[in-house]
Amino acid sequence: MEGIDLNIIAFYILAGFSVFSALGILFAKNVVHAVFLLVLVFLGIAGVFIISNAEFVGVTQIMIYIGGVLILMMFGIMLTHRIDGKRLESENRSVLIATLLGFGLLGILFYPIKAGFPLFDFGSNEETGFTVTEQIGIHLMTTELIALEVTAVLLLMALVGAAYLAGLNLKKKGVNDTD
Amino acid sequence: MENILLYIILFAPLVSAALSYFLTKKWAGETLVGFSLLVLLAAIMAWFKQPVSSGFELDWILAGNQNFSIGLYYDQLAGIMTIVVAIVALLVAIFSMEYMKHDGGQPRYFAMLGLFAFSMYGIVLASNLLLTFVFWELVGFSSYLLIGFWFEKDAPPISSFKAFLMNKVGDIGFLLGIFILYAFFKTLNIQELIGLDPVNAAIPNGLLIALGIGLFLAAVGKSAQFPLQTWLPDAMTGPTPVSALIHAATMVAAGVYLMVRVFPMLAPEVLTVIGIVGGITAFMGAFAAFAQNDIKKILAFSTVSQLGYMIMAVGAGFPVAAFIHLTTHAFFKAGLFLCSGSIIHYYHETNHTAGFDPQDIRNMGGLKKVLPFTFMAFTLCMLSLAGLPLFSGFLSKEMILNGLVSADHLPSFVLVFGFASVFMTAAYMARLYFKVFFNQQVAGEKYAEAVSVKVPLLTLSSLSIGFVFSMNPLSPDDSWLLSVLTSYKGIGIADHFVWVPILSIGLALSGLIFSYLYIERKMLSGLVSGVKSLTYNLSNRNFYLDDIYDVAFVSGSKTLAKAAYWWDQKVVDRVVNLMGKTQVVLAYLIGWFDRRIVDGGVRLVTWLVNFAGNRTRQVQGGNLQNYLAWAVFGVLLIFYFFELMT
Amino acid sequence: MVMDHLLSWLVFVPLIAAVVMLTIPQSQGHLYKWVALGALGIVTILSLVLVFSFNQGIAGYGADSLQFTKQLDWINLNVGSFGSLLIQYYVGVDGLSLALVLLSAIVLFIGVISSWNIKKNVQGYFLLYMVLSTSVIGCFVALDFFLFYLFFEFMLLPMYFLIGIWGGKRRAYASIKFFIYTLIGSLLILMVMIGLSLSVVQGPDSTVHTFDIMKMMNPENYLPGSLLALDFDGQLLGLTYRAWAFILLIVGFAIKLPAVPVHTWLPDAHVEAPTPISVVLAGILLKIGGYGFYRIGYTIFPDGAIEYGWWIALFGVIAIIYAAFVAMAQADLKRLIAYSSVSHMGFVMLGMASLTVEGNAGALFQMFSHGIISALLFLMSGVLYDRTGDRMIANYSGLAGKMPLFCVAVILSFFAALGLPGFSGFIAEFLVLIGAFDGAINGSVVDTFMPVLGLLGLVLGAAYFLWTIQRMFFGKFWVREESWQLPDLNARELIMIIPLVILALFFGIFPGLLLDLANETVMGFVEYVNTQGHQNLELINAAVR
Amino acid sequence: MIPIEHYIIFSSMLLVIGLMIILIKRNAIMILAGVELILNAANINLVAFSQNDPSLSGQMMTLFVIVVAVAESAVALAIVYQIYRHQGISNIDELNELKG
Amino acid sequence: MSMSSLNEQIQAIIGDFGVLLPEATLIVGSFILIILQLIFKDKAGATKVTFSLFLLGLISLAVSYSSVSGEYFGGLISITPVVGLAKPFFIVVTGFVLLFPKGEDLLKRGEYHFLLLMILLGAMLLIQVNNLLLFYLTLELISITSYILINFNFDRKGFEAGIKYLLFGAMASGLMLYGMSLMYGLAGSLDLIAIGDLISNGQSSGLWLPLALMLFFIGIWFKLALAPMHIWSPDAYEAGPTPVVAYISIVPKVAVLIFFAQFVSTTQLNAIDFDWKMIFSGLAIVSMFVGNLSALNQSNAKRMMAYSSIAHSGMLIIGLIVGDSFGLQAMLFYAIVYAVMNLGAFYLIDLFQKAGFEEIKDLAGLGRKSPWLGVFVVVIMIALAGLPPTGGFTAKLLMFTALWEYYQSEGYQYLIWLFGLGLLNTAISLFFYLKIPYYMFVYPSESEKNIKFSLKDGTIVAVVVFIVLLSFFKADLLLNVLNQFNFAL
Repeated sequence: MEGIDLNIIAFYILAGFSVFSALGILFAKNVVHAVFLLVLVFLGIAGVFIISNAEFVGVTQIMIYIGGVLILMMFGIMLTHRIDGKRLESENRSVLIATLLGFGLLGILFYPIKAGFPLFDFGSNEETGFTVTEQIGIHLMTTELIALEVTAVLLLMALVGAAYLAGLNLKKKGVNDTD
Repeated sequence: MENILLYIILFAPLVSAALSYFLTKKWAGETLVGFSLLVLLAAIMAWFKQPVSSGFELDWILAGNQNFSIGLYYDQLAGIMTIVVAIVALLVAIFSMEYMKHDGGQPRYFAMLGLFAFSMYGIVLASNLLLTFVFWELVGFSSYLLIGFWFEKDAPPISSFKAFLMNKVGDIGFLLGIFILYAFFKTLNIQELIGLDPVNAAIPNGLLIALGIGLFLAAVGKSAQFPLQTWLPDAMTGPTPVSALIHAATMVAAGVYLMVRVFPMLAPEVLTVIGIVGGITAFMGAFAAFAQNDIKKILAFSTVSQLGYMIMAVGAGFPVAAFIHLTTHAFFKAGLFLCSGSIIHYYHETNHTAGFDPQDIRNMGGLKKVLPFTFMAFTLCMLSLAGLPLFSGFLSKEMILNGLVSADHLPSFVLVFGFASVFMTAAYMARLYFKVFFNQQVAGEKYAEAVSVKVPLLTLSSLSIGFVFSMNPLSPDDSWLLSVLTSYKGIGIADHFVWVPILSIGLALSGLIFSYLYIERKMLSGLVSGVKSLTYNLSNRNFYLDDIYDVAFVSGSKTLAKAAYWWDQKVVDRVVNLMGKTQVVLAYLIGWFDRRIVDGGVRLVTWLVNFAGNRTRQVQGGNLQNYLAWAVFGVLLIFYFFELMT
Repeated sequence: MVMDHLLSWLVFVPLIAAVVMLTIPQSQGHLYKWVALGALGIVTILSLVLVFSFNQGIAGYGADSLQFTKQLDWINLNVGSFGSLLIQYYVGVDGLSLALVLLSAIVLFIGVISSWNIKKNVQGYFLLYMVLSTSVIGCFVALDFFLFYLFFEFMLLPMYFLIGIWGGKRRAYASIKFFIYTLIGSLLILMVMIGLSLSVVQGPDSTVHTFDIMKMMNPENYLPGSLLALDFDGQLLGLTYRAWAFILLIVGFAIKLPAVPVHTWLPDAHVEAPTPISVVLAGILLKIGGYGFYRIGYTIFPDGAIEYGWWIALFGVIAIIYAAFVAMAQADLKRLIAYSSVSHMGFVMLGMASLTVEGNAGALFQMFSHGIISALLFLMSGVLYDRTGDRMIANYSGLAGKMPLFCVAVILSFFAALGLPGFSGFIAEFLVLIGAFDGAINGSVVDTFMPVLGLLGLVLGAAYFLWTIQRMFFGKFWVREESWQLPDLNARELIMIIPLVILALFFGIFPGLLLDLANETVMGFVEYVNTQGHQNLELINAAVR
Repeated sequence: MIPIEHYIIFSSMLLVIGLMIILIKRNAIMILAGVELILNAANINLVAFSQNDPSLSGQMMTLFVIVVAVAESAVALAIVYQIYRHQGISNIDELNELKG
Repeated sequence: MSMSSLNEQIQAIIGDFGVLLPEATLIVGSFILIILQLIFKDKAGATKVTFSLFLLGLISLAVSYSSVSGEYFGGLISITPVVGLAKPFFIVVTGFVLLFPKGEDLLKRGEYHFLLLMILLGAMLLIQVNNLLLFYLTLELISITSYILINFNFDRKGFEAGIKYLLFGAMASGLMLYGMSLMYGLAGSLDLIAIGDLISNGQSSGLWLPLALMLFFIGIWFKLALAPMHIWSPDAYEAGPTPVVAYISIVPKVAVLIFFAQFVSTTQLNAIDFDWKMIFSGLAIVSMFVGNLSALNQSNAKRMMAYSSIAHSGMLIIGLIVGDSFGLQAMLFYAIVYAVMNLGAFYLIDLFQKAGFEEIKDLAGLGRKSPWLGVFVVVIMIALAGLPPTGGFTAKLLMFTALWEYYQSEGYQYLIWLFGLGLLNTAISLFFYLKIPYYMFVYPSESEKNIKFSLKDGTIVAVVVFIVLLSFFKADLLLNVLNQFNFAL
């Protein structure tokens, strides 16, 4: 099956691409560069999603992450940094400790991974007659209905809260400390 | 009310004490005299009316089924002792009225005397060791108060402190003895205990000896035996009548009395120890008396020495002899003390020079003329003390010496000490006698002793005459005391050794002459120079004698006396003081330990807790990423711990 | 009605007084002390009624020998499958506690008189004092472990504030130290209490877990296989759980007692506490430690009493000697007295550990007697402190001339404290030592050297007390500040001191009046501890092997 | 088929890198980026495991996680914005008024 | 998956919505609050409070109608008896928080009400979810709301605390999510029952399951503020508005505890061959030490209370470690008593702050000026320390009793350490709990400032104190209430 092979090759390429981009964030000096690298990571991950039988998620990833989160972040950066060069630099701190801790975590994962992951046996993937996207839709309205509701509330809450926090300067009262 | 007399004897002094302290303050002395007279009458009546071996027991402490009862017991021993105490107490009370007439603290003084008398009668009459111990401590307490009577001076408080503490050391032994007896016999009644015959009962030998040593230790403390004897000379800082009553006649004799009482409980090994200690004490006391210049201290050391005799007698196995010596000693020594009191009082009344020490014999002399009555009484008592025939001291001393000779369980040096002390006793008393009464240096006007001084002196000096105790003043065996004490179990009459009285009289006489020559030497040498031409030989010999005397005896014995005194003051007292000081130093060390180590440990823990608290807070440095690092680190720690576990 | 609930009235009258005080406005400030005095007067009278209506003849030790009992269910914690925890209001007295109840009433009453001149925040002071009174008396009559623990803990806070607010310069340090020490002790006790309540049920087949101390005496009431049951075979660090529990209890109460080396809170607390609080602390609170040994430690774990009695006696002896030495080194009169308390409480441990009737009677008597005498001693130091604000021994000399009455009082109380016959202290120490010696000779758990060393403690006691008298009262009059006014004792002080002296004398001369009250109980107690203890030990040893 | 372990390796690498970004970068937004990486690592796992899952729970969860991440970022950025406005600080380690 | 089964499913879901009536009421009500806010802007605080309280009343009514035990939504939601207890409890706490003295300024803001209600919603849902996804969502609902609320002092410190709290929480939830993803891979489902099956099947999954669980626990530890995930809480507590702090120190914690108890029973976690209880015991000990030790030298009362709450979390999870019905009962008892006394403590702190007392030492001499206030403070502080005669003691007693009993039946050595060190910590904690009354009574006053102690304040604090005392003297009342619920989870 050539398609699968292609998928496999694509996986490694995308995965490698993502990891390298992520490493790029780690080493990037400029905040804006870092955010662009993050875009690349997300793109790579979206690609992985797509080849992993999760097209809808992949698209969502691209749309929400790249379209939402990253734009938010860019806004954030622009709002919180004067675009005069120096302040855009993202400084590093205590690299050694972080590296040690990072490798520590990796060390934890090393042995289990070496031993192999006993993935749950889902049995044969029987055809339901729905595409993945359709199935997602059905699930959203049935099994995950409550989750959907909760998420809706959560989003509303976050909206209200974030808007309230961000827009506080509109109210003179309340900001006790403006220095 | 068959025991009413005993109650009167015991409680009358207490009542008088309470009255004189709280109610009849103005007539405190009269109150005490009155009550003392009552006690004396009661004691004499008891001698005739109170059946022997009578008494009563009352429940006191009931612990479980064990009853610690208290009670009184009357026998000849107690009878004689009560009479002796009552006589001396009465006379001292009378004497005190004159002696203390200018002192503001009279109510306190007479109350304490009453308290003392109460406690003393308690010791005498107590039927069991617990009650004896109770009164034993109480006499110590009243003695403490009386020694420290003049608390505003520097010396009395220290002496009283020392006296009480040393007695307390002895009391530990007493308690130990009581514990051992109780642990084995479950009773503390003396008669019952004697009936159970502890010496032959099934007690481990070590404990039996401990028992004896313990009880003896009590006597060591109270009767000022080696090595605890130093408190007694110090106790002379109290009023002189007190010294006469407590530190000569009665309380210090209580140790001997106890030994006599518990004699059947003493193991043979213990008797040896007692004999040795008594011998050493007698010898040391006598020697130390030589080097004293304080009239009361001389008498105090003499008391120590005589108590040593009594203890020796007990050790030799002749408690009756000890008891009889106790009796005779009580009178003549009280007499001597009251004489000294009379002298001191005289100086107090007449010489008001600042810095004048009315007790220093170097300031005295020629008092024969000034205080003739005192002189007479002193002479009688002194001769009795010296152990010359016809005097009471001779009788008792002979009994003791005979006993010592016949006791073969004692090392021979005890006997040597005994005889040596006879000589020295006579010598130091003569030294005192001649210095005070004959030396012409300081003579004053004739001074009329008050009646309240004369009566006690007269009584006591007449009681020092041998006829009072024995129709045949040359043989102690005929003493009526012996005959009434026959029922006493510890009786034992030593074999007679003809040489003993001869030797002892000889020693005593030579001692007297020795001192006479020494003290009166200057007078003698003047006389000698006057008749030099006539009797060159005599003079020569006299000179020769003087020489020998000076070189061989006087300076020799003086050195020895000094050495003994030095030993007593510098070594024994120092050791005791050192022990006291060590204790204080130890106390400070332990106090330091308590503050720095025990409490310091606690504070260290507190500090550590605080320190740890500040460290755990330091994690909270304010930097979020440090927080995160810490958190991740902690989590990783747990992970790794867990992974290592599995 | 009063007779029916005599003990409850005893306990709660002070609390009622506290409530009454709350209703009195601050402007009527002088009323507080009268209310307090009245309440404790009632308590004293009630305790006398209790003593006189107490039947001394009831033999034995245990639930049957208790008198004036009241037993009501209070909290029933029903925890499902496990069963339920029953907490009872269970009070009663027997010979062990009766004298201590009387003592508490007397000392608390004296304490109010001694507080007469408190100026600072009078309402708060007397409120706390009343609460303290309730919890103290409660401790002595409680027979339910939980109830006991409640009262035990509840003493801490009033005490903390009484020292912390009305205390001296370093009161902050002293109060927190007192609090922490005692709290750690009570936590140890709490641990054991939890364990016991889980192991003990109302009866052999019951699932109702109980805190009833009397039930805890009977091995049959222990759930088979529970940690503290006799047949439990597990061990922790080489000791059985029962042994651990006993040790924890003893350590807990030893802190309160206090025993060396956990005594250092006491001198600090005493030095900083105001006089009346020192009086109460030394007079009663320390006794609760000793009483806890009896009522909780020995009663519930007679096996521990036998196995570890030697150690308890040893620590008792160490306390006697060690604290006496430390006392000798003190420069502060109150500290000296505080250490003398430690030394005296060592006798309690020694006497109790001897497991003889004499020793135990002596230990009980010592608690009573020391209660009276230490109250007296602290009043003495208070007299001086009131006049000059200084307690350094070295700052005084020759006081006897200036204050003769005071000097007499001091001499009497010091001699009472050093165990002069005629005072109650002598009886106590004598009984303790003779009991310990008897026990040592006749095969109890103690050794001969202990009472002998205890005797040494007597000499040391005499030494430091007499030394103090000599330094402070005799010699030429001299004080550090010439401005110090030193009037002799006033009427109020005499009112406090004279009854206490008389009591110390009275019980020294007629010890039977007190000992007879406890005699049957003590006999029963000793018998119980000895027989039950050995039985238990056999069972335990059989199970562990 | 790609071995599931490879997915996990991929995700764990992102996880570690995310963690390190969080610890290293001083900029608040970069830290947020690190958090997003961690969330994405989890998402990769979820997607990978749900490849054969008929109920698609993993994928569903991924969707929700993405949404939550957005909400979280929004709030975070609002706060960061306020901090910047009031204090001119965008580096997180300069915020250390609260400590101890 | 056929259309018909889909239909049935939808029907069933619609039918099941009845059990979520309280939550639905809450959501609707909170929308109305937003609308009110839009109408009134930052005014009419009283109206908003009234409405909120009314809403809470409605919700409790709804709770009393809908709390039927059982499983709903195909096992996603399971209502256990505890839920019937916990929901009213949360509602009461919410109501109490609305009464805080200094909250008046906050209460004018509709958003504040709304956000508080969101936490309540999250907590109410959290205790009944039976599914990792829902758990994640509800937890995030609570968390994000908390992040926002912590900022509500609108000052530098507030924002600083907010971002710290948020980033810390984000990382924790990220790690937790990673763990959850692994669990999903192992169990094949996000339902807790599936994990239970996985564990009970007993087939070895190597290190993976423990690893996943541990990552998952990180989120739990974070919410409970257990060491080492406790570091956020002092900063957040210090800077956050007092009512909010009081709220998030109780409601989310209790909710997570209850969820975790259900998690343990549903997933049969006790059967796993991995000694998670030891880890929790260790964490409990470390938390108690860290909390109590760090609190010793705090000068800020709220920060001190933060550390105290870390220590109390350590105590609370003892109930989880014990895990049987007795343990859970003890834990709930503890939680309720802790809630009461904690609310009381924060109420007093709020009162102090309102009067301008920021640091503990500012309180010097206050106890003499207002003795009643002083007495209340003393009672609440000794309750927090766990001394009789307060409910704090009974709670500790029950907790330790349960622990002892568990030790007796299981015999793990670490439990006895937990027992002993736990008690030791009580002693340490006294140092700082007594600090406040100590300053109030022992130290002389330096300022003229006094506390205005209104009737409302007096009543509220008195009620709290009364409950604290009652829960000692009649502890069986509360326990009998707890007994009406079946704890066999």
